[in-house]
Amino acid sequence: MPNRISIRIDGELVQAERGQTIFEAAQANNRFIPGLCQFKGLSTVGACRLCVVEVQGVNRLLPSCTTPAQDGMAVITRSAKLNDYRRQALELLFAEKNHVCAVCVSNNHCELQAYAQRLGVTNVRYAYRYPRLKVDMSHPRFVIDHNRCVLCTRCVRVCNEVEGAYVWGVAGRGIGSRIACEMDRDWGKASACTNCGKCVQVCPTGALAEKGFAAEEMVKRQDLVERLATIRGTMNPGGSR
Amino acid sequence: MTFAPPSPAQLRREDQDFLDQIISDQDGRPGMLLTVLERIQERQPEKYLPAPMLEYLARRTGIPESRIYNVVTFYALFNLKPQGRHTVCICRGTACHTRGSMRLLESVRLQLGLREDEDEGSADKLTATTPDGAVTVRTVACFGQCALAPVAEVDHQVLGHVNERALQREVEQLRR
Amino acid sequence: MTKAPKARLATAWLDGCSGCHMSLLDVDELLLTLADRVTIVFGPLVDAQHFPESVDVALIEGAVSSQDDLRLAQTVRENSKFVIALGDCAVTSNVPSMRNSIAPTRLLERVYIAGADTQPGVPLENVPKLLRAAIPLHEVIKVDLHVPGCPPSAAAIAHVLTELLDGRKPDLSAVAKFG
Amino acid sequence: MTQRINDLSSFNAARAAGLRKLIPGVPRIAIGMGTCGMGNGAEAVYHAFADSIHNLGLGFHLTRTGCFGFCAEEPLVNVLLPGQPLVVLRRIQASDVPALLDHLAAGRIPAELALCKIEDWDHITATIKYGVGQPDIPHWHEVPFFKGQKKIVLRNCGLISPLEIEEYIAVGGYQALYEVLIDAKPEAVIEQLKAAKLRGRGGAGYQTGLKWEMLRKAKAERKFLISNADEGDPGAYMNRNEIEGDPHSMIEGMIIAGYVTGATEGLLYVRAEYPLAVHRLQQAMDQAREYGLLGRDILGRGFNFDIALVEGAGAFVCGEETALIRSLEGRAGRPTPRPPYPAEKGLFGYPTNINNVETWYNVAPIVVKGAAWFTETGSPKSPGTKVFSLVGKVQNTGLVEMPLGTPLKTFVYDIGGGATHGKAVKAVQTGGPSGGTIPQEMFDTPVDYETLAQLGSIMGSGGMVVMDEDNCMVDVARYFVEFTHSESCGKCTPCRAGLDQALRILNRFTHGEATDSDLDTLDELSRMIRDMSLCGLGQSAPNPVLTSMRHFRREFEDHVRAHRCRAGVCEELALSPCENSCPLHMNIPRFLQLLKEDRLEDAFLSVVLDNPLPASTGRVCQHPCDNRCRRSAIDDAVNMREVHRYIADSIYGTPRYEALIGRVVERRLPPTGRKVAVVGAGPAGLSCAYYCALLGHEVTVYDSNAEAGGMLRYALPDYRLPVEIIQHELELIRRLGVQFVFNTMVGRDLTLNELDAAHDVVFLSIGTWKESWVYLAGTELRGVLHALPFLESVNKDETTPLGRNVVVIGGGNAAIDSARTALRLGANVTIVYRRERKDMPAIREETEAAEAEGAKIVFLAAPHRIVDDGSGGIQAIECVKTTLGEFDRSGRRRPVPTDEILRVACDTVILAVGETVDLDFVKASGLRLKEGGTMLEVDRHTLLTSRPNFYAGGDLITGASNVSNAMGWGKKAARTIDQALMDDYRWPLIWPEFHYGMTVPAHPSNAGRHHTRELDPAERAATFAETTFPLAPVEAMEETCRCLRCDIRADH
Repeated sequence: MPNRISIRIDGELVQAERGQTIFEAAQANNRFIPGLCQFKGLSTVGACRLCVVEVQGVNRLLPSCTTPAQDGMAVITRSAKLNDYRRQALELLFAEKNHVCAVCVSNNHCELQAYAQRLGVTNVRYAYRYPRLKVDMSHPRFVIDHNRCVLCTRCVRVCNEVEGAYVWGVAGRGIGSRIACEMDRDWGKASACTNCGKCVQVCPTGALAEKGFAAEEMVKRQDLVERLATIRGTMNPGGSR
Repeated sequence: MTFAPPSPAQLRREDQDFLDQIISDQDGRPGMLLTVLERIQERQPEKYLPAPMLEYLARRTGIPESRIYNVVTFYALFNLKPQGRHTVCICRGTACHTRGSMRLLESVRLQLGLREDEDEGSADKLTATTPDGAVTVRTVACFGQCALAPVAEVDHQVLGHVNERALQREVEQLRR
Repeated sequence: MTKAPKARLATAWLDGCSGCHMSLLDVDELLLTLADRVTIVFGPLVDAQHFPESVDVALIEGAVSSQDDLRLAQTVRENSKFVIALGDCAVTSNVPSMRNSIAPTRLLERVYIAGADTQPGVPLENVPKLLRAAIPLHEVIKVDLHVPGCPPSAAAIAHVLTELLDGRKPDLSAVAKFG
Repeated sequence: MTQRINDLSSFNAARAAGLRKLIPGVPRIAIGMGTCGMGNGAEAVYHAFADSIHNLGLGFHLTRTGCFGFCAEEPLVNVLLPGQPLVVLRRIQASDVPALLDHLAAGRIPAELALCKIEDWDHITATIKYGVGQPDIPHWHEVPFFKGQKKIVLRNCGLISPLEIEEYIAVGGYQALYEVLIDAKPEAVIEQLKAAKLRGRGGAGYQTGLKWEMLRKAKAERKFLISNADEGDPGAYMNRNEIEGDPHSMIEGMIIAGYVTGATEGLLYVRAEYPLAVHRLQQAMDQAREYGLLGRDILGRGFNFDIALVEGAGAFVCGEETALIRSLEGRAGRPTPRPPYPAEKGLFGYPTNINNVETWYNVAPIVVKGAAWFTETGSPKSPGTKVFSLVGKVQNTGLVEMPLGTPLKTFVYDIGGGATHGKAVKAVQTGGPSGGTIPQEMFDTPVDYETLAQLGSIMGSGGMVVMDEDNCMVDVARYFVEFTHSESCGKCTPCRAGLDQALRILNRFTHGEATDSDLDTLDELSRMIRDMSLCGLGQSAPNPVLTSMRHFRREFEDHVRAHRCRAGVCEELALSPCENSCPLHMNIPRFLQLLKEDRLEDAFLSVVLDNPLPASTGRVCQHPCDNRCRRSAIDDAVNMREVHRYIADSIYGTPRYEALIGRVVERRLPPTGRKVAVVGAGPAGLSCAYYCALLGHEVTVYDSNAEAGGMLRYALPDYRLPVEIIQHELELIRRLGVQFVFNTMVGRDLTLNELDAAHDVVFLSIGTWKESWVYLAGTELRGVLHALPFLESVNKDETTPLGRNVVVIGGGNAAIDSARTALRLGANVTIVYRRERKDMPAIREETEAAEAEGAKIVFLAAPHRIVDDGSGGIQAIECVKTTLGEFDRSGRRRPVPTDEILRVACDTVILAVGETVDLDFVKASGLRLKEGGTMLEVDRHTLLTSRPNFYAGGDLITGASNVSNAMGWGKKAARTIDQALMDDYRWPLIWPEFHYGMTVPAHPSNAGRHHTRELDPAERAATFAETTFPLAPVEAMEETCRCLRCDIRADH
């Protein structure tokens, strides 16, 4: 079986490697698809839904991060409908928690903000929820601010799959879902945390940050984790969970 | 797991034996974690999952604490707080709803002076216990007793076609 | 060539830091051009007691936090053809929203009693009544254009005003950022 | 010690043992002990039987069964006397047991307790013959609830004991397994399932045969079969009853699947909320293992398969297969994207097949009877049957098993028996939180996978909840979204955060805070959630919203624009349920409380500012408030109508009247200088005039009659509404400055253009005075009268040529009024009505009064022709007897003519078959009519017609209605007219502030409802004077003390 396949992205024929997901194939060909939960080297979960695309012959939208590219597949990554849906998804995330960019350490270095900018979000049509959420400062080096969390679960996966410490999990369900440390401990009292900081580096927003930075100062070093994750061989293209 | 677990606080010998037994019974079987947790909760007079037992379970089985916490906060059946000695359970199924079950819930809450907890993040935020620990009021998605709607359950006894007054009388009985 | 009548521009300052107004003043030499084309009829920059009728463009800075804010926003809407939410506070409620998870009474007690150096006590008069939450402008009135930014850059404001005066719909993608 | 079954003889031995239990040769009593029976007291019934049988030393065989499906009639008890049919007794309580045993011991079965009998029963896998006899008891399929049902899945439920494997074997159980293992051709079974086109009964409808084939072809060291019994749909409970009544059918289905697909491990995932089902399954599996039917070396054929049971811990999303798998792996039930599909990579990464409980029940019948037999039932694309739980607002509730493709109306009307309490069915909700609501107009829809999907709903697990006019469709949508919101796993953004926003928007609707833009936002959000969510829960969660918005958009709009919830469910939109149901929206709790505080004059002011004709409506209103009063949950509704009559009567004709008129006139706002013309001085016109005058406008009322009052004055007989009462009420309207122009017919004496020129606004409110055309031979004869002219002439004291024997045709209020009037004129009266008594539109009390006074009513007869006496008069009327046919759009059974002719001798016939508005004046007026041409078109919210400044209300826009409804339209018109004239909302300024008690009564009066007193019928029939007397002061006071004060909210 040849290792190269061809697929059509937005009408244009491009080459991809067998086993790549649509997302990876698009990225390899410099096509932009937004995605918050996807992270190179970690397993895919298809949770944020920003990366959905239309595939010819399939009557529903598919998450490009979990759908394998197949030879001859015709994919639409941009359309008025997709743009509207993705914007709605972003607006829902902004309305869900308390994202006050002006005072955020990741302001201007935030994936959520960048996507909003790129997709032309100028305001949020939904009512802001203003939940009362914790900021856990108990860890000596890091901080988790639940007000800024988009529940992408990159932190959970990097901790499980790369570091193997299993510190983070998702507690609760539905709109009450939140990232929790072990048996809901303060992070500073976590029994298994190795203080490696990978969770901080993969976090797309300012929810996980290093202490000691002021607004706009936190720049995540995702490249390091990506490389590590790939070297450790946990990279799992098109994989599940 | 190589880390040092937190001190296994107040775990009684018999609880530990019970846990060892049930873990070895269930080990490796599908649905094991759910079954073990159900058994633990069922054994507590206050129908909840005490933290020390969960910590021991994690240590003994190697299931990460974060996963156990994930599971116990996901399913509506599990309680992390002690439950009341009596339980009043109101069905919020469709048939019951169309026959006014929410009004029953309001009236019982009012009678017991309970308020709805907002955004607690628990799976079933409609659960509340009186401060004296006497009565827990909860709801259930559906008893499957739709032909008897509206339905309430007081200490596991089903009351069909119940109205506010009848339910209030039952609750009054509990508090005696 | 006859000179077009000047457009009537108003600004309003709700719950915000006035940074957006500062940014408006930062448009530099465009101010001179603007002065030829618009008259500023209301706002912190001019001395007018009441919001006038038939305003062409109104720029509102700040979140809606109090009864006074609410009333002013409504007055602006009733008397203006085109209303712009200027800056993040008006667009998202931004920093003012950080109080929203706390009940107003507790907030006032914290500030005026627990936080008071002298004469603790919640003022009852001459202070506008707080709304339960500080909310974005579009939750209370119809907004014709959102210009996000904290503050929006002078270039963004200049672009928006020039385009509007020339009768075009401003395209913000190049000049504004969200959040 | 039981013997393992490993050959035909041991199999037959077990079967014979089972048969001895089923037909024991002694009386057999089986108590229906599913959860539904237990909830109705079956446990106590069982013990009562056990004790009595023991004490009396009767050699009866007592046992338990599951549910026979008719849950509304539980506890059901099956009784089998040797040689006789099996008789199903209904609603048996422990107290019935001693007498019942006496009867049975004497070989009798009390027919009055019987629901039905079964002479022989097709268990599909076998037939059981019980016996014949008991002619007084209907066959089971003659009972409407069971008619048309076909029991394949429920073949054993309620008939065999779920605790005895031998009984299951006796009715053909494990026969299919035996055949499959002997034949040893697993592919053949798959081919059979594919040919039968058996589709998954959990909702998605994927073909079972294809799924099994995939698993069979998958290569792996372990394969799993899972039965999904995590039935979580609110409103659906068929899986529970199937398991409780017949656990072995599912087990057998799974074992067959294990053999066919090569899986050796089966898992049952059962809701923890179903303890009885769990218990019965465990017991059944133990028995199956003992008999060598489960576990190692099944039937001695060397095949191993075992099943383990796991209790789900309460998460609706675990009905989704990938979530269920995660749950069995000991994780939170968060779904994962597909691919990979479970058939490739399922539980612990091994190939896995998941079927719904009900799917397994179809396996053994298909194996035994074949695919061709199976496809005989149901529709071509969806063969077979489906079990539905029919619940909600129908008379008969329970589990029904019907062929797929059966139309919805069969469920609602034929099986369900239609709505309860004479209400109208509005919709059926299918598929629970993932489904949608289907409006009554679409009840011809066949229930199958494809058709329901086209309507935006799904079949789902088979929940079917019937909704009536008391259900608010906005609230229903909100309810389901609240449910899915609380059951969302929270993994993907659209479902987690989107449903939260959808719920917030829907809450704004039910709280009356929504705006028009919320309708659009909700629509676009719902579509996004549907298209973007990760799993079936999120993808289908918007269905209830989208279908409600599609089929019931008006209700959404009412919540936004009129701040009204017609069903009275959304409490924030109403002061109280009574207020909401009142067409005039009277503040009923207020006048009750004011009277309770002994402030009669304030109470009068409150009443009369809400309702300008309180004494009239106090007598003739249809009192919809009674149907809504919460007091009726305790005993009976507060008699609100009679209290306001009492209040008005206590003021009228007393010296206080003048002072109170003064207090009303004081409320008039300063003159506005605007002129309002009101056309028609009936209840709608008078109300509009009254409020326009109070708002300061100059009002002129035009009427073609010589006096004001319209129907009140001319159509209602004096004994119901004395003319002096109307005069008191008109006086008040005159004092507010309203001018009347009588004997002037608009369109003839005065054109609409002239009216338009002389006034700022015109309100049209003409009544239904035009007789509907009747296609009936003989209507030209002398002695044929129309109801309204007849009543009018009596009211005007004109002499009416009425004979001795009068027949009235019709069942509405005009018919009853005509009949009672004719009785008072000394005639013998027969009323002929084409439907049943419960379908009569007339006020029930009036019908009963007419009968008491001597009127005869013939139901189910339609006039055929009026017979000539040879001299231009009437000799008789001939009617065709009718029977009841299908349900029509109004939810009533359509009368179908028969061959039987009924002849009633008479000399007078009064036709009261409906009236319409004379719309001649509308021609060339610029006023648009609604489709059908009998009513004016208006904007529902403003009542503005298609012509500027012309408003309309009452019968003119609704067709013939009643006094209170007409007044409600007039009142509403005054409000919108004022708003348009003054560009301001001045309406609340009419009312002064009433200060009155606002505490919920701790001890509302225990007294029952007080009724008015009446003369006895004979005296009544002799007089036109009023014959019902108002409540006595102490009675009125006690009624006020019965009010529960629903207007006071806990949070206020």
